[in-house]
Amino acid sequence: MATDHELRLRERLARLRSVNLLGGARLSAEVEKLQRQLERLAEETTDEDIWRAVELARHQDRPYTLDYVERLLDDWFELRGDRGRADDHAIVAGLGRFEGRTVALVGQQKGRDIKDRIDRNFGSAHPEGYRKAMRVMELANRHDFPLITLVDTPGAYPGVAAEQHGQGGAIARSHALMARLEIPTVACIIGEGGSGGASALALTDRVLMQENAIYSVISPEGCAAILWRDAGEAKKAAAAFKPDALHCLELGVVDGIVPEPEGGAHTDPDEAARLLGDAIRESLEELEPVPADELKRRRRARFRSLGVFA
Amino acid sequence: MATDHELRLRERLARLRSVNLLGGARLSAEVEKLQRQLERLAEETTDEDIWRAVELARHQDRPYTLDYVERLLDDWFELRGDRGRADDHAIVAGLGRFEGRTVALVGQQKGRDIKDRIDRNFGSAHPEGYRKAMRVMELANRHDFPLITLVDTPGAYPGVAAEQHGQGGAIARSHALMARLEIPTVACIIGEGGSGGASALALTDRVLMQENAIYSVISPEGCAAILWRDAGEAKKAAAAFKPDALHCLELGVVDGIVPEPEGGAHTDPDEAARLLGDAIRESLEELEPVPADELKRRRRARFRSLGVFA
Amino acid sequence: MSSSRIDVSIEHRDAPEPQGTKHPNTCPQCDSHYRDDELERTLWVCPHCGHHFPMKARARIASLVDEGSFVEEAADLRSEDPLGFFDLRPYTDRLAEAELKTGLGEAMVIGHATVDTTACEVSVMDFSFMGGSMGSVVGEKFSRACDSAAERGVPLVSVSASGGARMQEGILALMQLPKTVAAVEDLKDAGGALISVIAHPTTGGVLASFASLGDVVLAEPNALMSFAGPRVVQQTTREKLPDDFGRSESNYRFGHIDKVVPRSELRANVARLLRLLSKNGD
Amino acid sequence: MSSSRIDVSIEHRDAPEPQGTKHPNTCPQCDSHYRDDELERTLWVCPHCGHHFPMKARARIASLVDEGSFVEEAADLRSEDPLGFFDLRPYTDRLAEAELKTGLGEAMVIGHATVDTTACEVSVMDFSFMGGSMGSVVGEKFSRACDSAAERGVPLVSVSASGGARMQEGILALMQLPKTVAAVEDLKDAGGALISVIAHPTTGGVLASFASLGDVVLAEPNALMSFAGPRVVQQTTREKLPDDFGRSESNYRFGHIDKVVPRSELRANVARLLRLLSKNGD
Ligand SMILES: [Zn+2]
Ligand SMILES: [Zn+2]
Repeated sequence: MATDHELRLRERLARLRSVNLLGGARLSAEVEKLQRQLERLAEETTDEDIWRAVELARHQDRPYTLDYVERLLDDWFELRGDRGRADDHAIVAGLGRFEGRTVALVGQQKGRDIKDRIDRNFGSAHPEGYRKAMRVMELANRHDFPLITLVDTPGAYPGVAAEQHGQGGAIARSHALMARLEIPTVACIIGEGGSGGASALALTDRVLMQENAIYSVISPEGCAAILWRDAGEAKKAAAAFKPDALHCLELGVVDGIVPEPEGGAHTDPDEAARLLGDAIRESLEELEPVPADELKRRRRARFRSLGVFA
Repeated sequence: MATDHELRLRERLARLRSVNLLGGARLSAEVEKLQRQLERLAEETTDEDIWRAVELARHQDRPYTLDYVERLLDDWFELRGDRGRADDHAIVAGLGRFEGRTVALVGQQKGRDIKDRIDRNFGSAHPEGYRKAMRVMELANRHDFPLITLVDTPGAYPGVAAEQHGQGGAIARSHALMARLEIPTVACIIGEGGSGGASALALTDRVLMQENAIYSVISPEGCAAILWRDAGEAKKAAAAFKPDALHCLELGVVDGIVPEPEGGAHTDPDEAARLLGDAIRESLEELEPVPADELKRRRRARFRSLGVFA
Repeated sequence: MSSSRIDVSIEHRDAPEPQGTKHPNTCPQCDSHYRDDELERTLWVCPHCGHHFPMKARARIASLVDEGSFVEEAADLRSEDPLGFFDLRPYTDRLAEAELKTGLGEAMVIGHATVDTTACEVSVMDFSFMGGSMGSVVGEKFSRACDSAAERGVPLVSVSASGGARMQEGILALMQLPKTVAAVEDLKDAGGALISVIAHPTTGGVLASFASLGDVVLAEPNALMSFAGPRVVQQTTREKLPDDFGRSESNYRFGHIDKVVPRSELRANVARLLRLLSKNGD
Repeated sequence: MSSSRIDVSIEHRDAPEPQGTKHPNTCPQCDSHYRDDELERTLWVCPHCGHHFPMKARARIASLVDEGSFVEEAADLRSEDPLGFFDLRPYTDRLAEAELKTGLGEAMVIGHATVDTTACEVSVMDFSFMGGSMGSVVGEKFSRACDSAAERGVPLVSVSASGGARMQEGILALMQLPKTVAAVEDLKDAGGALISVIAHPTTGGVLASFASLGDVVLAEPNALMSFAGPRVVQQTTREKLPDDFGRSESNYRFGHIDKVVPRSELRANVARLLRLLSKNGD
């Protein structure tokens, strides 16, 4: 676990990076100084820290999307259905007021009890879920409502019907639509950010991540099963591919880490929501003055810069 | 049947009307003169004439969409599937070259033999067909390809799955997309233009109609069953609601009538295609110089002007 | 064609008297009998079983908007008879009869109003006027409602109840599909919003045009919402239809509507959506 | 991390010799055996049963474009090892081995060329390089191919064959999904076209990003095209999978691809599409 000092440091760094992204090089010296400190700290992230984040990100009492909706939005109105085939309960989407402004919010939703979990398919969406998400994003775009996405899924659902209805294409098109939106967009990984089913909702101007969330190309178990040929080696796999927030920040994949209450978001959902609300507000306030085409240009440039090669 | 003289008159009127629409009032005197002649002629359209058109529009040897594609387009490449659920064979869509330019073409397709008819569902599309059509229209829009639609359907399919998959919404959205396109668009009713399933492909800058095609709010049999409580009174119903090309022209619903070979399009498909190609070329040549937003504005204004009330 | 028009000043005189002393309304679901004034108090919902009776346009408006806020628009538009249509009776007779029976000039009433103090435009259909069928006047009124909403910068709340396009106007009735859709697109381009409320029944051309294009689509419980009616589907396919074929709840499950809203909650839901969809700062 | 790089000048020296005298290729469908040179003559399609063997990137390019027209771009890009990834062996070892085995620097080759004299950009994946997995270099190369196509005003022809994102690059591998999609959107905004050809297998992150975004999507016969592989689906759902689960023909039936094209006809189909999608007058 990061200490309070580290978190403040990272938060500050994240904020400076955002400003920097918007305002050019004016703060680069300070960013660099903080970056150096951060790198030192990051070295100290142990495999145990990473596994603890995996466990907290999946904690059965962790607040889910609708727990945040309830605490952060007024006048919430959930919108249902993909207008073609189904209403996928693994993704929720709707309109609400966030500190006075109408926003659209889209996120995966896990279930709390077993009945709810089955109804929500454990937060694993079918193509119909992504199509609902896209429909609501288009609605937001038409009305100039900012878009907030909350990402919390073990992955898009791997099923026969899901494939038949075009899971790959739906995920691809959700990414593509988000690259075209002309509104301010903010994503936060609030639990499990599992694979393409997660990034499909996170091609946004700002990508935030809660302190104990994870964001990864494959689940630790899936990775272990393939590379170690033993799903039991999940902890080893997680240590190798480093899905924790600090590493995601370091790699430039997320722009800021949203602190959680001591012990994890589930220990105090109200406080966790307050901290998340602060981060979203700051991001929106930075983004709202930027012209739409400029937002879109920078958003694409941000993602096009991701990767390490020689 | 209209005489050759009438047809020439109507053709000329249709062309003048188109020019008029584009060029202001400069030709209004001539249009009015022709209009008066036309009105006199229209009075002479008998119930027999109308029923003959119904029969010819449904003639089993009448050329269908792909018969025209084959004769009018080079390098035809059919595009398949709605990218969500199915490929509906009742609607064909694709790209081809029409006199040198790439165009997108979308149309209902009936089957020739019984197996083909079943495969094409007698030209009655499910929502998936309209979604395929929309996908190809969007492709055309992105690439500035003109869109040609050929309308030939007894109506959208009335089935349980069709309703479950959103037949009404799909038809509504196809209309809506056509109202947003920023490309030249030309429709021709080439056989049966049955109800919303037909108009869903015909919200275009120019709406043409073959001489013996019909365009109607309901099938003659359906109308008879409801109003006369006897589907056998179809001929009476057709005489009452007048789905023939001349009446559609008179009411401003179509902009021009495309002549057919003597005896109907099926007597000489090559000649029918040549005449159709001429009409499409003329329409496209009129539309291509018009700026995209102006096309869209005029297209909406055209449809918003339809209706008679006091 | 002026025979199809009824002078507005006499319409209420000729309209049927409120039948305050009889029980003319039988609930089709539970067979209870009610007087009009009893059902008016419950927004025309059966107090016994919850069945939603069809609601007249003016009662619907009264139930939705702030009292006294409604200002009707385009009230004097009347249908023509472009085809001289005659089935078992002339179209003009049917129009006159509908006007006498309903006290309305057409199957749609439009105007502006406020709902919980939020300004909006409303367009409300009335099934009792020729089955809520859409002809030139319905298309024109709806289009004008779109324009009025766009000009005022307020959302449009549409309540539909329609058997489809009006056959008696032939191809011009079909043209009301592209016409109303073009009007919705103009409204959307102007930044406007459309809230579509589906009342029983909404079928055919109305469902296949503006009623499906709401930014948000609500439906009343058990409302039939289908392009083709159940009888046509049955005759065409010879399939056994599901019990809830085409009903709101089925459409909700299949992803076509956002919420099934009992009539008693409709106003609150519309008010919330208006707050959300009104331009920020207005 | 320079250990992951192999000097281009030596790659062909260290690549395995063509095995002209053996019959190392067994058709999984009909069990026939073939030498490499035999299959080269048939575009790596089994002459007996029509099975499409996987095709190496350079052979694919040679089969598609006009002889001598291909000019490779970004050939010197090589993967880094941002996570110091080590499973049973270090990622850097796996990269070096892949380069030695395939003679390629990465799982994708890009460049510009002509097909039947029509100019285009091409990007071709090679499954034999670490299962065609997409890491930072594949993402970067594909993105540069989009830019090159946009700059030249020509369509991009993409041939994909990939097991998905490259786990060894962790979250950065996942970020190649939004990255390549953003590049496609930039290409489309510039008026460009993408022709996507799905070769066996195209799964996971590649299917869930650029490979699905073609203006036109073609697939080779019997190619696996699924987001999740059949084994994962089977293990997750315990369902019996359909025989053609995820195959081209199934995807065609379900509306996800425009045409299943045998390899012998691929070049002609691509040429036709290039003629249609090239900007008029160019
Ligand atoms: Zn009752
Ligand atoms: Zn074989």
